[in-house]
Amino acid sequence: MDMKIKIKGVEFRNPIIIASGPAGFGEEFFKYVLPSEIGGFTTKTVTLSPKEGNAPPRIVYVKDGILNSIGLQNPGIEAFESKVVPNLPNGTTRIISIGGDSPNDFSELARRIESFCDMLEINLSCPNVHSHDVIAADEELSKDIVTACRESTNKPIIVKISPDLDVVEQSRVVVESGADIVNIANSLRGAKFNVETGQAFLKRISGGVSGPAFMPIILWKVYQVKEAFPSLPIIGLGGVTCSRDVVEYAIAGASLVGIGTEAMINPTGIPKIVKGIAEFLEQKNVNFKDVVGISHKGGFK
Amino acid sequence: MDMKIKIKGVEFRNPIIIASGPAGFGEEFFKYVLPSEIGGFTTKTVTLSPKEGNAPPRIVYVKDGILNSIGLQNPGIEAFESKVVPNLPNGTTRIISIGGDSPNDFSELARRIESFCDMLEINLSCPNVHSHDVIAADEELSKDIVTACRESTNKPIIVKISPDLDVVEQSRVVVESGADIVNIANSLRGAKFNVETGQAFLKRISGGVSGPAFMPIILWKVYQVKEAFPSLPIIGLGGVTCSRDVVEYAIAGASLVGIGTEAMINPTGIPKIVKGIAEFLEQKNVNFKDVVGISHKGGFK
Amino acid sequence: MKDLTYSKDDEFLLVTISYDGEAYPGQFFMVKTPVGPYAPRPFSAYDLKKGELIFLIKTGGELERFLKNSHKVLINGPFGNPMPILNHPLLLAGGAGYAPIHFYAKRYDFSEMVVGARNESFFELVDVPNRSVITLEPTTVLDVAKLSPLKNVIACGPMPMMRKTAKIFKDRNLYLVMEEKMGCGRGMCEGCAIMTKSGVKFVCKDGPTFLASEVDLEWT
Amino acid sequence: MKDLTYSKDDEFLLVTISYDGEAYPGQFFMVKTPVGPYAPRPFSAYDLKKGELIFLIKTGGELERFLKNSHKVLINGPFGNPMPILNHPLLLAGGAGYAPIHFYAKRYDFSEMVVGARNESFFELVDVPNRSVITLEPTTVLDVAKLSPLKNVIACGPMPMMRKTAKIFKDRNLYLVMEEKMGCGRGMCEGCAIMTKSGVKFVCKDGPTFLASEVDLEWT
Ligand SMILES: Cc1cc2nc3c(=O)[nH]c(=O)nc-3n(C[C@H](O)[C@H](O)[C@H](O)COP(=O)(O)OP(=O)(O)OC[C@H]3O[C@@H](n4cnc5c(N)ncnc54)[C@H](O)[C@@H]3O)c2cc1C
Ligand SMILES: Cc1cc2nc3c(=O)[nH]c(=O)nc-3n(C[C@H](O)[C@H](O)[C@H](O)COP(=O)(O)OP(=O)(O)OC[C@H]3O[C@@H](n4cnc5c(N)ncnc54)[C@H](O)[C@@H]3O)c2cc1C
Ligand SMILES: Cc1cc2nc3c(=O)[nH]c(=O)nc-3n(C[C@H](O)[C@H](O)[C@H](O)COP(=O)(O)O)c2cc1C
Ligand SMILES: Cc1cc2nc3c(=O)[nH]c(=O)nc-3n(C[C@H](O)[C@H](O)[C@H](O)COP(=O)(O)O)c2cc1C
Ligand code: FES
Ligand code: FES
Repeated sequence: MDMKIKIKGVEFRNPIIIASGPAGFGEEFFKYVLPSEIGGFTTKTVTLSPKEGNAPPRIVYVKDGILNSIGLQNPGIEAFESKVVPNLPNGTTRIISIGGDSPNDFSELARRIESFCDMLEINLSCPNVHSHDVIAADEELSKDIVTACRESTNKPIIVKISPDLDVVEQSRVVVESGADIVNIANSLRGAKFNVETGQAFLKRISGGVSGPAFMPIILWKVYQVKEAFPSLPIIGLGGVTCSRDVVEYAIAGASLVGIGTEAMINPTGIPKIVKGIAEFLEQKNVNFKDVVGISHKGGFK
Repeated sequence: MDMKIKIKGVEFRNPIIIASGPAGFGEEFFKYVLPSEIGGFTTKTVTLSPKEGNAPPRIVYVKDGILNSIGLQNPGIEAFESKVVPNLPNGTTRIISIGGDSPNDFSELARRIESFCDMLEINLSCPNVHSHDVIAADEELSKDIVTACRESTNKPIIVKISPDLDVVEQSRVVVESGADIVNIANSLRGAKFNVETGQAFLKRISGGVSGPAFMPIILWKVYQVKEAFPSLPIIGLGGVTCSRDVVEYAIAGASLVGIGTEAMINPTGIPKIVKGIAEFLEQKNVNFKDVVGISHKGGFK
Repeated sequence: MKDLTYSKDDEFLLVTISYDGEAYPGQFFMVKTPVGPYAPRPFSAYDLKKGELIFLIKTGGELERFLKNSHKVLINGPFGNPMPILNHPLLLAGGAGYAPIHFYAKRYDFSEMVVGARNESFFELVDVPNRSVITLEPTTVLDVAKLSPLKNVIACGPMPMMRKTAKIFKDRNLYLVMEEKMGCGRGMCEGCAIMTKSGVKFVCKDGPTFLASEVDLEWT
Repeated sequence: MKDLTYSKDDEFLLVTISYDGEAYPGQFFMVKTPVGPYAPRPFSAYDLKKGELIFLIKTGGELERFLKNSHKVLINGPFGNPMPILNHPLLLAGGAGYAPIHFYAKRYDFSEMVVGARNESFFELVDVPNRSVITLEPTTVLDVAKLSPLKNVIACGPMPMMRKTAKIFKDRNLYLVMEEKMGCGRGMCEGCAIMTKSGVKFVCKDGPTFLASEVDLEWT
């Protein structure tokens, strides 16, 4: 059976997308996995100026997941162009994730990365950078950012939204502004407190929680968005650790499925996940694209 | 040291409140735990008319938690008065949880339970009953319900809000309408899909997820509400399994701490949790009430 | 844990643990290990003898992963009501549904028993008493059982088998050992609902054994 | 897993596992078990000999609960850079920070070593080579170490001890074995950041051993 997925003219060999962040810019990750084994790779979010990231601790362990406060540390677009781009993977769909504060930040980044990427991902939902809420909480700003990017690139645009806000509303806003795909979702906001000190473990109090614990929450959000926008391609992202999880996301409505924390913890396990999807499709005698959103049509025949 | 907490004239022996639902009306639960061992007991939500609840399955297992779709099954207020009330626990704070659709439903329930309860809890956030969203998503309706209850009872009012919506906004609305305490929160919405059938496990697709996996998310919500309303008493509820979890909630801002799923799975463990809190307070040489919200004041000295 | 034995095809396993208490056929225990899963899972007693309690478990679930790796098993119970003791009963079991039926057959008299499974490795794992018929796919338990004239029947197996049994034996004194996912196992949480003629009942508190004529097998 | 040995006061344990590979002092492994925790935890090699790898672990964490109950341990590594091999070094260790220091002392020459712990049961668990001083609270490692004239120093211990060491030995050739919570352990996730004179570095990729004069111990 067939695992291929074609979206806006871009063909993905299989539905597995490595999510932005946990696998960095790929240099280390691709020592464990071949680009030809995955559907796509998303770079760590890059911003115009270099970013130092947050003060440690940046990782806190929680049940069946982690709480992170990285803070988008990255070398900025200039160093990205000169040092990262030459090492980007060949042979898989390249998605470059961009971050910033204003529509100008984003549209300039969109222009500058256009020639290096197959798709770009607008990160409106990092829980670890702004002093108040994520960009996605500001509907006008979100619109302006997506519109500005739409005007400055012809590459397909993914918008990564927040799981802490209404996902249907966010999807509507970004699709109306020109997004081709929504990525559901960034890490959820969470916190953990140190009972010895009486303080939060993280200096910014909250961070983003990710990992298998949170998958049921994101699955429901994917289902809702697919229900509201049946033809919108969705990346389901959150908590995937095995091929069954990938299939669950497809059933709920995801055309592509992201893997973040698991790719970081166990990169060598990724090819096994892909193999498991293939086996499942054989057993069910169905192509992957026909599994996408099948729960909305009553399930398998 | 001292574990007592006094709120609106009601004294709680300790901060542990058994949450509404997982322990039913208490008949079975109090075979394992003495009323005098806990701070308070919240009944399963009762409605005006009897409710049959949802078709099975009502429980789905998820990582470090469960997904439930009970649907507020209950015998209705009349049978509640005649059969449940005589067996309600004595010697602990009695909280009666009420549910319904309209301000009238709630205010009538508030009147009828007034004499049996020490506090009442308005459930605006059950994910398993209405066809669209929870009541808390409707600001006007929420206001009207809390206002109507405020007019029909003198007992302290707890309002249980939804973790899927802005908790600060919900708290503002219910406090302005007369709530004395907010309970943060009901179970989060989640879903799980059956890869064999291609359908959701639950007939209503989504249900409520609860258990230890979700505690970091709720902790952050408690922190935010305490930050916005420093003098508002908060019940922190979600994922508690041990005394350290209780202390974390207090540090984040909760005056009382609810236990749901864990009370259902392991009722005999509850007294151990209380004992653990006492030991912690001794070790730190601090009263429980002084731990409440201590992270907002910079932590322990 | 004393022992963990797999069937040759790895589809079932027997878990033997030390246990001092009592338990009657039809009763179940909530099972987990110190390392997980968080929510314990209900399993019928398959056998209880000389301080040993045995469960018959279908593999592939989360619990199995923990059982395989953990030194200890934690059980809570027994919960639920014992099966009724019937005169000259016909016992019917499919797959893991054999657990309570096996225990019944060990403790009490019965006249006939039919046990079905996918293949022989099931019967190399479990013991089947005399006076029993075993069936292998594509033959079903009911292909054989429908020929029996016995009036008292107890069945436990997958839902499609239960529905068919209820249809074929609708005029007999048929009991079904029901399953439903459980939260508390002790009648508090309203998780294990089934529909009956007298409204919603709970498998853990009111069952797990119900008169077939009482339950609505379509609500599930 | 081959062995799990606790100190008398249960504050520390040694975990011995079979391991065929290599590892150098200062390197660490990501450790978990098949049943959890989900995120592996970094632990320095305490010793490696005859196919046995040993970790020295402070108790009370989530990993310990799984180690106690699981048959197997899963390790990934070695990660990180070996410690530099110094001439006539003074080795300083506090508590679990003794792990890499112990391994160094087993493999390479050193001149003096001071190891501190809360009480004697630590020293009944670990082995301490000759030419070492042990200190028990309230005496600290630094109370003794400050008297040493040695120029080359390597220290590993709790952050307050590291800060103090950096202050007292600011004019020596001091190396610190740093710890920071880790995600990937291999330089991808930017989780284990520390601040240095040349910007943010990562404990897993650039360390764990750093020149004290390079790191900003206040950023943490
Ligand atoms: C009173 C009572 C007695 C019982 N007695 C027995 C008994 O004696 N023996 C027995 O074997 N069972 C028995 N059961 C059933 C048993 O409790 C359940 O099957 C239990 O949930 C198994 O737990 P688990 O952790 O093994 O499996 P789970 O992890 O809960 O999985 C259960 C099954 O679902 C599959 N699954 C998991 N996720 C998905 C997904 N996303 N899509 C599709 N499939 C999925 C798994 O592969 C597995 O086959 C009993 C139930 C009750 C109520
Ligand atoms: C390179 C490197 C090498 C290391 N080598 C070693 C080593 O050799 N030996 C060693 O022991 N450690 C070592 N560490 C540290 C070790 O990785 C961490 O301590 C690790 O997180 C422990 O994991 P755990 O699952 O045991 O504990 P966790 O469950 O992560 O808990 C860690 C500690 O925090 C406490 N805790 C948990 N929750 C709370 C709360 N809410 N409030 C207050 N306290 C809480 C626990 O009681 C415990 O003491 C090393 C770290 C690094 C980076
Ligand atoms: C260490 C870490 C770093 C991350 N950095 C980014 C980032 O730079 N940009 C981004 O859009 N998301 C980032 N994320 C979020 C992930 O891409 C993903 O949305 C989230 O972790 C949920 O998926 P998972 O459960 O598979 O990890 C990061 C997550 C982690 C754990
Ligand atoms: C089986 C079950 C039934 C529940 N029933 C109710 C209910 O009737 N009313 C209510 O307000 N909350 C109900 N809840 C939600 C709990 O009170 C609680 O908010 C939630 O489970 C989170 O807490 P926990 O993680 O400690 O379980 C129910 C939860 C479960 C698991
Ligand atoms: S499992 Fe809770 S009522 Fe049956
Ligand atoms: S742990 Fe991921 S970069 Fe160091």
